[in-house]
Amino acid sequence: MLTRRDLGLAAGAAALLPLAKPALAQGARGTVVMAQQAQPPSLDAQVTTAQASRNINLHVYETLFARDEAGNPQPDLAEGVDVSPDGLTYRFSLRDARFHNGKRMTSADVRASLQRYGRVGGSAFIMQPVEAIETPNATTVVVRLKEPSPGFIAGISSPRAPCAIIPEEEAGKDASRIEVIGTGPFRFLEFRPDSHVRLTRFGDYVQNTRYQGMDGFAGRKVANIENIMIRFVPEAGARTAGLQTGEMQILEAIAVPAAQRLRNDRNLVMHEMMPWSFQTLMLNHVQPPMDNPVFRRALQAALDLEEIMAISTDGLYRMTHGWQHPGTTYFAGDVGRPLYNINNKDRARALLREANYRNEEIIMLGDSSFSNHQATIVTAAEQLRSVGINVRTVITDWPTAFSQRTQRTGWHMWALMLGIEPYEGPYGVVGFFSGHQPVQHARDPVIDDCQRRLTTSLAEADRKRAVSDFQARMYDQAIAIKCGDVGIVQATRAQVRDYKPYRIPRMWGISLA
Amino acid sequence: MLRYAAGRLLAALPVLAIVSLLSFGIVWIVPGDVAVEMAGPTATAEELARLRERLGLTRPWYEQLAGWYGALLRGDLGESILLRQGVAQAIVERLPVTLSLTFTALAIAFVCGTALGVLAAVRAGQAADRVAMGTALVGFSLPDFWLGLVFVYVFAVLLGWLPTGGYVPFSQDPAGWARSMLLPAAALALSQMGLFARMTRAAMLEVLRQDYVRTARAKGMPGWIVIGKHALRNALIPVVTVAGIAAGVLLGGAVVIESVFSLPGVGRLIVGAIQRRDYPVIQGGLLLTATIFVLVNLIVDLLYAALDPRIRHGRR
Amino acid sequence: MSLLSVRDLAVSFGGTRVLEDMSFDIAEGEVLGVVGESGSGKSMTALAIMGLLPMGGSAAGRIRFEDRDLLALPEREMQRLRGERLAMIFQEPMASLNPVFTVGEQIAEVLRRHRGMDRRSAHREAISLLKLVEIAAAERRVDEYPHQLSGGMRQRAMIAIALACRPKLLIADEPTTALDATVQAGILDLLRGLRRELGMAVLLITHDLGVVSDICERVVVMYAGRVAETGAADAIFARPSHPYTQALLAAIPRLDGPIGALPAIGGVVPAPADFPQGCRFAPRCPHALPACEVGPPALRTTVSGTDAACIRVQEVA
Amino acid sequence: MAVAEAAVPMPAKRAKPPGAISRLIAHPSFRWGLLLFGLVAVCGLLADWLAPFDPLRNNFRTRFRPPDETFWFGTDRFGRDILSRTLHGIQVSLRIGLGVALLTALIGGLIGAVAGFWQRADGPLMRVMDALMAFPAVLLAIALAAALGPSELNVIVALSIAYVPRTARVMRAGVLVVREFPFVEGARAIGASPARVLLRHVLPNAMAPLVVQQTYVFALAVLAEAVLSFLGVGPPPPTPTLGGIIADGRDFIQEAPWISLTPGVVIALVVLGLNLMGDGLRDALDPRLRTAIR
Repeated sequence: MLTRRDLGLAAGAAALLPLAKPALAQGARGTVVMAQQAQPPSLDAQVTTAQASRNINLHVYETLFARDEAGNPQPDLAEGVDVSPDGLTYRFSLRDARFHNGKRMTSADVRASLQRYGRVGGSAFIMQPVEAIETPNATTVVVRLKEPSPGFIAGISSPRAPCAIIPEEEAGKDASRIEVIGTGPFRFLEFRPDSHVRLTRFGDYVQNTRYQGMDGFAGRKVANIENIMIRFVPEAGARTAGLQTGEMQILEAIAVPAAQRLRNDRNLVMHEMMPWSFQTLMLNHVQPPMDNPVFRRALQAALDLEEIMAISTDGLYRMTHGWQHPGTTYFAGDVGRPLYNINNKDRARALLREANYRNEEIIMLGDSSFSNHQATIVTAAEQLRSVGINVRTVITDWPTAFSQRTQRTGWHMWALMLGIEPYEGPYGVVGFFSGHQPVQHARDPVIDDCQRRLTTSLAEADRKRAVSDFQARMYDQAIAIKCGDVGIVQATRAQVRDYKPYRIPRMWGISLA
Repeated sequence: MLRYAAGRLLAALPVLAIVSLLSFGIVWIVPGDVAVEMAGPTATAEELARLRERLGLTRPWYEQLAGWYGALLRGDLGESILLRQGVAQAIVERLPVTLSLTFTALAIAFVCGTALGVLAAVRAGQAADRVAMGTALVGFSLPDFWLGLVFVYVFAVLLGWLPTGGYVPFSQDPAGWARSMLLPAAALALSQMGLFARMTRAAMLEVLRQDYVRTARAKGMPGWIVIGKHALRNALIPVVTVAGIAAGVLLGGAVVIESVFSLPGVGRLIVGAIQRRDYPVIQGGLLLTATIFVLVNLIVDLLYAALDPRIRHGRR
Repeated sequence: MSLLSVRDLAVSFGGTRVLEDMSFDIAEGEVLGVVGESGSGKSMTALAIMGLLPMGGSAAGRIRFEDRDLLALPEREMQRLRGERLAMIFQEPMASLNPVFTVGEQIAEVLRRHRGMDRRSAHREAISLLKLVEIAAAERRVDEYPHQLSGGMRQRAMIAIALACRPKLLIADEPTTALDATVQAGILDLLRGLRRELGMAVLLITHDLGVVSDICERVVVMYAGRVAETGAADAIFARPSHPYTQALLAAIPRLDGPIGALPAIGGVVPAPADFPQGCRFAPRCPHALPACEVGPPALRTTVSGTDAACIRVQEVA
Repeated sequence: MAVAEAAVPMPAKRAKPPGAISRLIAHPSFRWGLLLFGLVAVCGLLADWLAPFDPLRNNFRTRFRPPDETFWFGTDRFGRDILSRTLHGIQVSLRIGLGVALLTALIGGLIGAVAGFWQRADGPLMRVMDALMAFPAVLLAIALAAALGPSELNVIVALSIAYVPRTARVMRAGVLVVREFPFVEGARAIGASPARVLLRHVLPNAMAPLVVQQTYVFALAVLAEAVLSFLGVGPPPPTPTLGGIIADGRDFIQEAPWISLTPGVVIALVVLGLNLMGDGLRDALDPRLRTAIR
């Protein structure tokens, strides 16, 4: 009888042949240079939710489960998981993997990593329901929960702040204090702040033989590139120029106008990603007159969301009302749609009168660090002004804006792009508006209830209903405003072969011509 | 000479003490902290609070001030959590970039500026004078970062002659280093070139009237030696004093230019640190930049003394 | 055959003539004194010979030096002559020495330029030149800067520079005016000695009649850009013919004092723009006639053997 | 007291000697500078009338329009008219430049005067100024602007702090010269209080170099405002500022170079004009001072 592992090997070997042909013929070679705008705030994958870190960390670290191309969790460092019928016990069997320091990964490393995630993790709430983590043997990890948590696998497989598996001896260290050691197909070489990060192919990488090819962040990761250089180039124009001159081969994102201009350049390939994220306007419910739902509905009615989207995305957008992406499990259909993009100034003025609006100053908070945020605020402010709302825009740098928005005063509306959360599924999105410190600063009992049902219901149908109810409430009470879906364009030189756009530019599977 | 240098150094100490206090103080009025940056843009308030505690950002300011000065006196500038390295190391790593940029720009500005100034002075009142001074004044008035953008567009994108940005260490590839420095240094240099040209012209006009210039000609010295040796050596004395101030201005200008040309220099480090609230780096970076400025001016003072024997011998 | 022969020299700035009808000769080894108040054009004469007129100035006429017409000579040729066969020292020794170079460097530079000497031998020669001009501790002084030297020493250093190539003609423009009386005497002694030793001709410009009587063989007296009187020093001092020369001599009680105000005659030297049509001294001249204002008087030989530019020279003398 | 004081011979109270104005007007640099600066300034001041469009009005149908007959200088990513934004941006830049020039003149002038007049205050005050000067002005302004938060007033304050040392130094030098003048000695001798001597006698006569210096500070502030806006710490969007418009265009420098081009040229014109005026002022006001000093 064939074990699962043997089967995987056989299948993998068969699949490898056509795919890995160039790799086998030439060996891993070449250096690929990718440019991104920001530099990583941390190379401790567990800690940060920043895209700049994710681009690097997901080449270095791996997780027990990872999201596939469609965003669904698949085993990565785990061979699989057995979940007890009561949903309280998760038994993970581990596959063969090696850390970059040469050590073989064992259940002790996994346990230490999960425990650390509960302390420092960017989405540490995932570990909240965990009661105990046991290691019956070197390749088995058993996680026992206090209460059912149907989102557990979704959580530990999310790339948001990945629940990376690191060596046990590193797991004792504090946030951002660890050595960069993972199990991924590339290992960390150097970090030159304000300049670049260099990664190199991990020679002893153990490929996941369960798969034939790459699949999202899971799948078989074949490194055909010897070296990766990830450069931090703050100027968009410089990144584009660098791509054109061949100094860089891959851009994490290229400005949309540039992408349009270069669409027909035979040396370049533009890869459109739609949807990439949500553009939202968060509302502060504790600052009068925002505590009045009627006033919030006036805002909802006044905005021309299409203009906001067209300007803030430079034309790459989709008008979608859902707080989940269409086509995903938790997409709630037409719920709330009539209240999306109303763009009716008369109705807005009527609602303002009904809300007894007395020309109170509305502070619209944006930041100059993310151009989408700034453009959204600037455009929306102009629209609200035109229906007679006394608007003041405050655009600061990111930390100031963020610190401000965590305060209960000093702001009314705040622009935020949510990328990874809707991709993750409903948990992060609903989580934003529920719990002790919801972004709108006033807890909403209905949303809190949706959150409870979502995180504890064992039946998927119940969870779907919770998300649907959440979406209905979001629109009905104008809790926050979803503007639309944002797309991005990743760009490569034509010499980069087999590139498939995804949430990060993936360097495994590709090769250089 | 040595005593002169020591005296100047001693006089700089109180200035540096005030500089350190200002460096620390600025950070304390900046809202927000490093946890915001580290947590990432979509972190929730709860996630943030937890991270803040883990990073020790909740300690009272006087504790942090005492800690910072304590470490500073031991020569330790602290550590950046975001950069995964000590502040001193972070700065030392970028110093070559900023110094390359600043001093290449200073060299370009000085050489071109004095050349323009000499030309204008020798041809005073003629068309060449007006053209040279016009150039200087226009250079003086152009925003350097804007010029950088234009340079990138013209020389890197349209013509493809030079890279759009990035830094190549001199030790790795001198030609590459020169190529990487040319555009940013030129953009940075232009304004100070104008300053040098104006200073040089004024000083040269003054010097050319002097009797010793006539003496040099009476000795049968050819024109270029009279101008380039006898007159210029004297005219440079006031010009060199400006070099100290110019170095400071360039150091400031480097901040934006480094960003335009994606150069990993100290300026971008500090601006990045300000934007990301990396307190130890802001403090250390400001302190160090100011110290460099003080040192450069010290060097200029010494250079001044070297150029003018009258100062060297303490007669002034 | 004279070493230097100046004929009808005129210098003008723009439209203004500051010097005209200047003619004189210097024989080899001869000392010629040029005397006059400031503004009389004596310095311009010197600078015109050197080809060093200030910016905007131009010279006309003929200056023959060793069979070459200096005014027609290209600048490059002039540069070769200056400091080599033709040298000049100036009035203000502090300002005339470059403050940022050592004295030695400033001497050696000439030797390297004209004699093609290397650095080391030029430096050695500079020391011996400093010894020649009687500077004590020349080996030390050679590496000092001008500001470290006294006024007299600076002028000696200037002389050393001028003499570096043993020129045929030395033009000394008020070499002692800025110095103390005792130092002056030393410098004059030095000049006298060196002239004899080196056998060079000297064109000595001064307003100090004492200096002239002391060392000059012949004298040119200038007034307002023209020659007033010229002749052998003995003759001029013994029996001045031109009213201006007479006034000059009368103004000083003894021959070793400088020219003070001219108590005998009122007024000052007019500015070049205000030069009168006729005899330029006429407005201040006690003997002036209407005829004096008609045109500039030509030089005529006097009884004492000098030449004077005065139509009444026979009567006045 | 007043009688006694009147007995002391006193120079003209006015900082500018008679004839300074006419000398200024006759100065070619000043004339050209005034013309350039005046032209741009008038355009800025009349922006409300001259601007063909609302500088804040978004229109996603007119985004990234190259210059044409409707939009003479093109439009930006918001579909806003670059010409209208630039005209209003001039206003903001001039307000900031003038604000900084006045504020530094006030603070720097005071510090410099006190330091120059009272020797005891000189050391400490000038050490603090030296320390401030040791920070590159732009860097200091960035830090301060980030600390104070983005607003026009805060930009003025930040730049003023950064540029105060220069003004203070110039003022101090002027006061040091003037305090040795005989009429100041005279005023002291008859027992005028130090504050009175400083305010009535010293300051008015030490003003000329300050006026020249502040013209240059004005120019520097216009440039610095552009840098701050470019780095995102200037007056907050959507306020049209010259540096801000350049920043708006920098991501599209290849696709829409006109966005960054126009405001850059305008900044250069303003600064050029101010510098020319400064040169003229210096030549017209300084001779008197120079003869006084040397």
